[in-house]
Amino acid sequence: MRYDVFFAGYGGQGVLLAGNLLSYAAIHEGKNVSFFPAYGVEKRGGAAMCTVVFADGDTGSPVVGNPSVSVLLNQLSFDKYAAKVKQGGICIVNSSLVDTGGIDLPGIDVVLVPMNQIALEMGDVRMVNMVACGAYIEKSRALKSESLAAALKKALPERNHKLIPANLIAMEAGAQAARD
Amino acid sequence: MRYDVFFAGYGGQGVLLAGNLLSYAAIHEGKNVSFFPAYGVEKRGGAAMCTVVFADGDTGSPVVGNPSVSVLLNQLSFDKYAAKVKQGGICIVNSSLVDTGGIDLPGIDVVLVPMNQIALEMGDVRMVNMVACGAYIEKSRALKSESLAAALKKALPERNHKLIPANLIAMEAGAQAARD
Amino acid sequence: MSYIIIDETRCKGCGLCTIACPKKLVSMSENPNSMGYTVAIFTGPEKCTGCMLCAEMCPDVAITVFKE
Amino acid sequence: MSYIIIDETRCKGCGLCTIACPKKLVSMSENPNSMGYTVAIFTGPEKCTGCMLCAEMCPDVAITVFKE
Amino acid sequence: MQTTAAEKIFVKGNEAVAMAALEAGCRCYFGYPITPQSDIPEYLSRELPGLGGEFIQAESEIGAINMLLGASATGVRAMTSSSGPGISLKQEGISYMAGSELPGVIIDIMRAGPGLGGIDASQADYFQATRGGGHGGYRIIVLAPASVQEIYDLTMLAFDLSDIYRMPAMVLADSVIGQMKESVTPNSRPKTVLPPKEWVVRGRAEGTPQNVVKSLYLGDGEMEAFHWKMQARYQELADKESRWEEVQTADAELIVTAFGSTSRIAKTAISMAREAGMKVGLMRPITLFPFPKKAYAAISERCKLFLDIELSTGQMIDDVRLSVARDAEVAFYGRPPGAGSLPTPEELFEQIKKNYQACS
Amino acid sequence: MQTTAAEKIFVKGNEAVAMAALEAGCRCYFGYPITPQSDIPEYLSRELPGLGGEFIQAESEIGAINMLLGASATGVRAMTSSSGPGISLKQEGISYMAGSELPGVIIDIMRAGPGLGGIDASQADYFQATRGGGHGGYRIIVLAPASVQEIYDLTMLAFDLSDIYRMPAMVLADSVIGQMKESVTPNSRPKTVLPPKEWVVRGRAEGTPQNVVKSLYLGDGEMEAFHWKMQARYQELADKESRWEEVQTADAELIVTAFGSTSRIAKTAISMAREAGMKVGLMRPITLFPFPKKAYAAISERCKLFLDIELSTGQMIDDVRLSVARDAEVAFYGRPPGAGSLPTPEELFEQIKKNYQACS
Amino acid sequence: MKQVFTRPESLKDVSTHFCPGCHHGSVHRLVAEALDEFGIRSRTIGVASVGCSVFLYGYFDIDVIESPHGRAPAVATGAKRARPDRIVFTYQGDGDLAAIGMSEIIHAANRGEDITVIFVNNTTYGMTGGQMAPTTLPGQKTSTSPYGRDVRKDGAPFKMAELLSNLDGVAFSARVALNSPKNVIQARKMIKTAFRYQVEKKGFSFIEALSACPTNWGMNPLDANQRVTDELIPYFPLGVYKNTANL
Amino acid sequence: MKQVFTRPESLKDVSTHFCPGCHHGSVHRLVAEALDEFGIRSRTIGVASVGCSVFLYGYFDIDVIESPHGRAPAVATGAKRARPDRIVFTYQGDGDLAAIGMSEIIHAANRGEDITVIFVNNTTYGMTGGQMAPTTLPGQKTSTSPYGRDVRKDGAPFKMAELLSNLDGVAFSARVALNSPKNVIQARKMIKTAFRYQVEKKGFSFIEALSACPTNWGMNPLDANQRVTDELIPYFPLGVYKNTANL
Ligand SMILES: Cc1ncc(C[n+]2csc(CCOP(=O)(O)OP(=O)(O)O)c2C)c(N)n1
Ligand SMILES: Cc1ncc(C[n+]2csc(CCOP(=O)(O)OP(=O)(O)O)c2C)c(N)n1
Ligand code: SF4
Ligand code: SF4
Ligand code: SF4
Ligand code: SF4
Ligand code: SF4
Ligand code: SF4
Ligand SMILES: [Mg+2]
Ligand SMILES: [Mg+2]
Repeated sequence: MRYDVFFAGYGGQGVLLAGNLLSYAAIHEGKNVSFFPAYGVEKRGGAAMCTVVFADGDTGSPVVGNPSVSVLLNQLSFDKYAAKVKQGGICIVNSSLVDTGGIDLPGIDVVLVPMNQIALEMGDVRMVNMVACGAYIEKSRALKSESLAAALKKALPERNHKLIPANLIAMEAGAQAARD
Repeated sequence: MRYDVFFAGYGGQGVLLAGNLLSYAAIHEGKNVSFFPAYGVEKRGGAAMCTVVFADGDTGSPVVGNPSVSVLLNQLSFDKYAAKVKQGGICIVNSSLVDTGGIDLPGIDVVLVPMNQIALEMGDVRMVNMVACGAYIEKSRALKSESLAAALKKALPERNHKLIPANLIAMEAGAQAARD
Repeated sequence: MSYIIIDETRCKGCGLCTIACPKKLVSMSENPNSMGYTVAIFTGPEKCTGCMLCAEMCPDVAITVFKE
Repeated sequence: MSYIIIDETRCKGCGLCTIACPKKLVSMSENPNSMGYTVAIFTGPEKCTGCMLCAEMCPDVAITVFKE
Repeated sequence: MQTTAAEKIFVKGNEAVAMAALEAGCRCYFGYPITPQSDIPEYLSRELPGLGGEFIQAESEIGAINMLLGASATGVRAMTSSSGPGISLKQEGISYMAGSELPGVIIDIMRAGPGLGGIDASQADYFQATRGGGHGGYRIIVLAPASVQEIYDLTMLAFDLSDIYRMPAMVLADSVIGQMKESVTPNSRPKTVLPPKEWVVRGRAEGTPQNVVKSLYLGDGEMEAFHWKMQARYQELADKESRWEEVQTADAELIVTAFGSTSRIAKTAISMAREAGMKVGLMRPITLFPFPKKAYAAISERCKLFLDIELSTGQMIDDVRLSVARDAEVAFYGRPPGAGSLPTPEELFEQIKKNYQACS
Repeated sequence: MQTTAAEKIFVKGNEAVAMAALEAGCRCYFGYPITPQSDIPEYLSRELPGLGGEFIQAESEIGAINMLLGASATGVRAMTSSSGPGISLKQEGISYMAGSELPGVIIDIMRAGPGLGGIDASQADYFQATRGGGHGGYRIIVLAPASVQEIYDLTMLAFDLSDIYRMPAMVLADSVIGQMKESVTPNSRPKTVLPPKEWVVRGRAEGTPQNVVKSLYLGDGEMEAFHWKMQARYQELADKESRWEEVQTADAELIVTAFGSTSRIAKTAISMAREAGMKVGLMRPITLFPFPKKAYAAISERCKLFLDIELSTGQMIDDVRLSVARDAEVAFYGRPPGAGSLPTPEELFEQIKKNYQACS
Repeated sequence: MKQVFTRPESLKDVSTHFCPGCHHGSVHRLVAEALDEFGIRSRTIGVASVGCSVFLYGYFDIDVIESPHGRAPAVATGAKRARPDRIVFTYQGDGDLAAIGMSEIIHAANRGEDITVIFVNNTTYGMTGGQMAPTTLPGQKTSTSPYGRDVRKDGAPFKMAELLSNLDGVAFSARVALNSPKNVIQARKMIKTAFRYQVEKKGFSFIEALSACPTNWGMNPLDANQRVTDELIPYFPLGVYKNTANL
Repeated sequence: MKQVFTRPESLKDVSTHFCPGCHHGSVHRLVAEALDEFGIRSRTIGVASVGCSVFLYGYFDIDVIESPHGRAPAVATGAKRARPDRIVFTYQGDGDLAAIGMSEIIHAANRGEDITVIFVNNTTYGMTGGQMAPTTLPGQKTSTSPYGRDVRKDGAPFKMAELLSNLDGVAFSARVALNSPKNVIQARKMIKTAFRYQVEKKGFSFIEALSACPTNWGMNPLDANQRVTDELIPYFPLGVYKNTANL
């Protein structure tokens, strides 16, 4: 199997960390992984995107035109990328910041998760990306949550390992929200 | 008709001025002219060469492999270029400085002119190039001596025009020597 | 009586104006603007002298000053 | 008694040695060497002090100095 | 660098370059920051000092290439890295290195140009790399990786080839490969037998001949002889070192050809085509100089239709056309570099379909 | 400059360049000395001040090309000149000018390379000139004169084409053409209608739009659009501005092809061949970019054998091969640059004979 | 009520891409004010360099030429010589001016080109992500000096305002900072003086502006601003280093 | 009889291509003497530049790297960093070092590279036929300053020995001349000091040697030598500009 997921948001929302995390999780499951980031020109507050492809065999293209799953964390990303999701794919949206405006995305499973709100409830808005990852594994079933737990150790710098339990809870909350 | 002549010597012998002079003379006769100089790396005392091609029509190649006439002013030039003269061509040699060493140049008319000696007799060793030009027109008959007289005005900077009569005498002496 | 207007859309929440005002009339809010920056707010027209130091300091030219 | 030897093949006839010698023992000849340069000549071993100033001055290291 | 159970490490292409250089014994790095390759100097500024090596952030790309020239002349393994504008500035230095028969590794992580351009992936510097952007008609070795593992391996190979053939070697990638993270097996340095460097400038000890590293040739015919010698060396390179990858070319009726990042995108597009029943293969040159001419010639004996894909308006296509059989057709699909212009597999699949239909 | 009765003047190629530039209205020159082109700055340092123009001996070739960029951006006609090493250093600046759609004339009097090389004639910088030695896949106009008259005329043309097509134009010659003296008719500036320069940076007066000269394109698809726009411009150039000279090609069984100085030598060799009864012609591209592809294609419909001659190991030959009919053969004779390596007419005649015999 | 402080006309009414607390914004404003003051906007050509200030054209309502990294002084030279009646200024970072562009700035200054150079010294390469600059302070950690700048290997930071003032061609050279209202006001005065020199055709004028780069210093804006006070100014003293009108 | 003056061992026993009266020959000899004196010939790497001194390898019996025009300090930096136990010196002309190579010399000096730079200032571009150099004197006519150097447009001549001594990385900087035996002897002393600094790993050392170029000055050797006395030395005063051992 070959999986792909696209994350987009603004700088500071932890998009790249989320991509890294999923990458390590996939590696943990013995997959080959390509993680491909992209940034806007601003140092702070600009756009940030990444694509993660993982597969048992060759990952092939690190670039994906129509992602099977997109996780869109702000309005700009939603407006630009929602319609690109593959037919039959999933579009996970941070409904705290995105007004889907009743836009119709036929053939795409649009999953609204109020990520900022959940993260704030967890005590730190910076955990938006963890909430997003939780929602992703819940909906895609592409990776096991144990793998993400293991991956956190790799993706986070040593000094942040104390935050792992909180992150796991945030993920679970994201998964929960996506399930509902 | 298409004429070509090759001059070589060391820097200071006035090789380039000689070439320029012949060029202006040919222009005076309404010819098309290509004058192609070449130098060694030294600023002073290095090698100097030039090729002059003139014709009623196209001058064609400014580079000549086997010149119809070569005028060789020092030993190095003689050793390097004498054998390149075209079959049936003329090789005018400054016998004051060149030891032709009894070298045989079959099919080539070797003309020995003691140019330094003649120039010194004229009162200035720097007139070697004029002597050489005189010898050249005498042997080649490619240009009229009036044309050279006219050309001197163009080839020499204004401040040296006073030397024209002396130069003409040197040329004539060169012609005379070549005739003998 | 003088006062300043802080352009919310321009303010990047750097806080430099807060250290510039000799009267401490500018402080940081908790409100994020559309860019996500928590913006500065003017807290007291009573004491404002219109000295413009806050505006001089603002790198984003977000402050306009009005003086009697 | 000291003296100098000027290497004819190296001398370029610049004349700098002639102004260097405090005793004026070097002068220019009329003889061209193989390169066409008229070379310097040593004119008087009697007065030479071996002070080496001529040699110091020669850009072409054409002078060797011998001293008692 | 975190390592996984399988000893693999998950790193950026740029970091893989730096790691491979260290493994290859590179102990001097000279460079100037430029996106998208600055991870390379950043990594090496951390690691080289501890290894007794030298890291210099040069005053400019010109400073850097000339420091490389100086270090290489003394026989050590040394490297520089840059991108478009910086590589342009290095052209004189590269020409001098080529003219002086000096080894040295140059990493070029291409970005969009001309001019300041942008930082997005590009393949529009193919001509500059393979034709010598500098003066004098020299060539350098050009290696084009398509994955993080390959950029690691080819960086090491670049050092070896550069030493063996005594010419600069370039690893030519783009910001996709440089910024992408993949798992890498950090292979150890291959045990290639390298020729001794007797030409090295390291002080003319008594009894040894004077060594001079220079590109000035003034004697009659000397410079020309140098050119013919180089020409023979290029031929030897072509014969011995041409590298390429073929995927499903045996039965192909259309061969997609692409290098580096585009070949990766093309691979997925080809899978899509195969799934749709089209016989499509991939020919990917790994060495851009020497260009694997013979391999193209051989393939084009059996398949007459090529589709060349580049992130440019078409540069490698000249080499493809000059290599394939006379009766082969080479179609082109280009996406010149810039923000938002990276083609997708879906898009390339459309191009494959179009050309495939045209042929059948 | 002395003038003859016929109003002709007998000058060096380099001087002809300088005179033509002045006639074309060039009033700013920025350059750095390098043999064999220093006559150009020397001439202009004498003449420009009197014309109210600016002559700057720049601190370097990089300084010079960037001064050219700045002056051209303000809409004046400006020029720089150099040779191999200096042209290499200008590559980044040329790329910026191309990326900024700036006109500007660059004279390249080629010398032997790579590296310091030597000062003898060379054609080994053909790739650098025509493929863009700089990054970003741009092209510039490249004109290749074969006589002093032609370097005069093409220098003037370079200014016009550069202004019309808004891209740098290069006159590519070598030390044979640059140092050679021939008679020149100092033609006056042609009355070409030039487009107005509304894009010029000269101060944003009220009511006029802001003008920006830049090569940075960050918006989605902007840089790509720029590339396609340029591509269309290159096509327009090819359609309208391709120039070449054909000599006795009508009945030719062998066509010699060469540019610049080599074409001159070849001409005499061809006369020798014609005298010997061989049907040989000459195809000389005058514009190297745009390369006169169609003309080659047309000729190769009637003559199937070409002999390409270059002062290099072969560069233009790629363009020839890519232009001629598929069934045409292109033989090659190269003399790479360097002292003592300029071929003679006699030598080229031998090559013609050899290839002619092979074909008949 | 009178509006006493407002955006200068030469500055477009848009948001910048600069990070919060970045002093580039302040310098932009002061330059714009100088253009307004002398009424020269319509005959000014700005020469942008490569660095965080590359979008000059987006913020100044003037004609702009964007130059290759480090070459702005050469580009400005070409523009000014071609159009001597225009006001030409460059705006350059420390990487741009003191590393890759050292030759161009020294030679333009030495020739005494009649241009104004605004030099923003933030002790790092802002745009490319915080590498060591020629002005990085001794011991300062950056992404390419992870163990701190080592003056024995990397050399001491360049003091450009001082260095250039040694050249005869330089008419005015001063160093300013933007870390306090007082310094901003002083900076405005200096920047105006620099442009006045050009307006009066007095020759080359140079302003070095010490600036904060919170992002690459890894600091919040207030701490970064404080670092200018605590570390930059002591090393790079403010003041006028050359003023030919005073000589 | 003792041979008291003879050719240094590090200098090959061959004629040079230099013109009669060219001081390059004198500087070559003094450098060779310094190599002999410290017995470092066998571990010295010479870095030649482009100019009349490009044939360094033909005259010095040492290993040589030929560098691109102006880049010798960068090439030397690479060589020295790669082989810190070698003695590395550059030999550069004024066009090479002060025009195209300004950035490289300033940065190498500022980094305090442990190399020795021999800078031959003959106020012109010798090799290319006498164009204006960055050190051409005010009013001096050259082939590209046919009306004389105009300091208002071309700038004043660079005083490199002084300029570099402003940089912390420079350990020793001096200017010498070859126009009289006394000055030659003084020059030898300075050149030896410069190499001694490197032998003792004391950092960057710099020698500026005022030199005659009779050919491009259009003078005979004696007049050219006199011009050094009359025009060059007054403008470029001889002496030691920096000597960290004295600091
Ligand atoms: C020739 C070249 N080399 C490198 C770069 C990459 N680059 C862009 S901006 C920059 C440095 C920016 O630093 P600085 O000049 O200090 O400006 P800041 O961003 O700090 O204001 C560099 C190295 C480039 N664009 N061109
Ligand atoms: C990049 C480059 N530009 C220009 C040249 C041409 N060039 C050769 S030597 C030289 C200047 C020589 O002058 P200088 O450095 O003063 O040395 P000198 O000959 O006077 O000793 C120049 C400009 C070159 N070789 N390379
Ligand atoms: S104008 Fe002065 S007093 Fe008023 S808020 Fe600003 S700084 Fe404070
Ligand atoms: S200084 Fe300006 S940008 Fe910063 S907080 Fe105050 S108003 Fe906002
Ligand atoms: S050694 Fe002294 S005295 Fe003797 S010739 Fe030389 S300079 Fe004169
Ligand atoms: S100084 Fe030397 S080269 Fe000059 S004349 Fe004297 S001996 Fe000859
Ligand atoms: S990176 Fe630094 S210099 Fe650049 S905009 Fe941000 S704070 Fe300013
Ligand atoms: S041209 Fe000048 S510098 Fe060069 S060798 Fe001759 S005198 Fe010396
Ligand atoms: Mg900076
Ligand atoms: Mg010089």
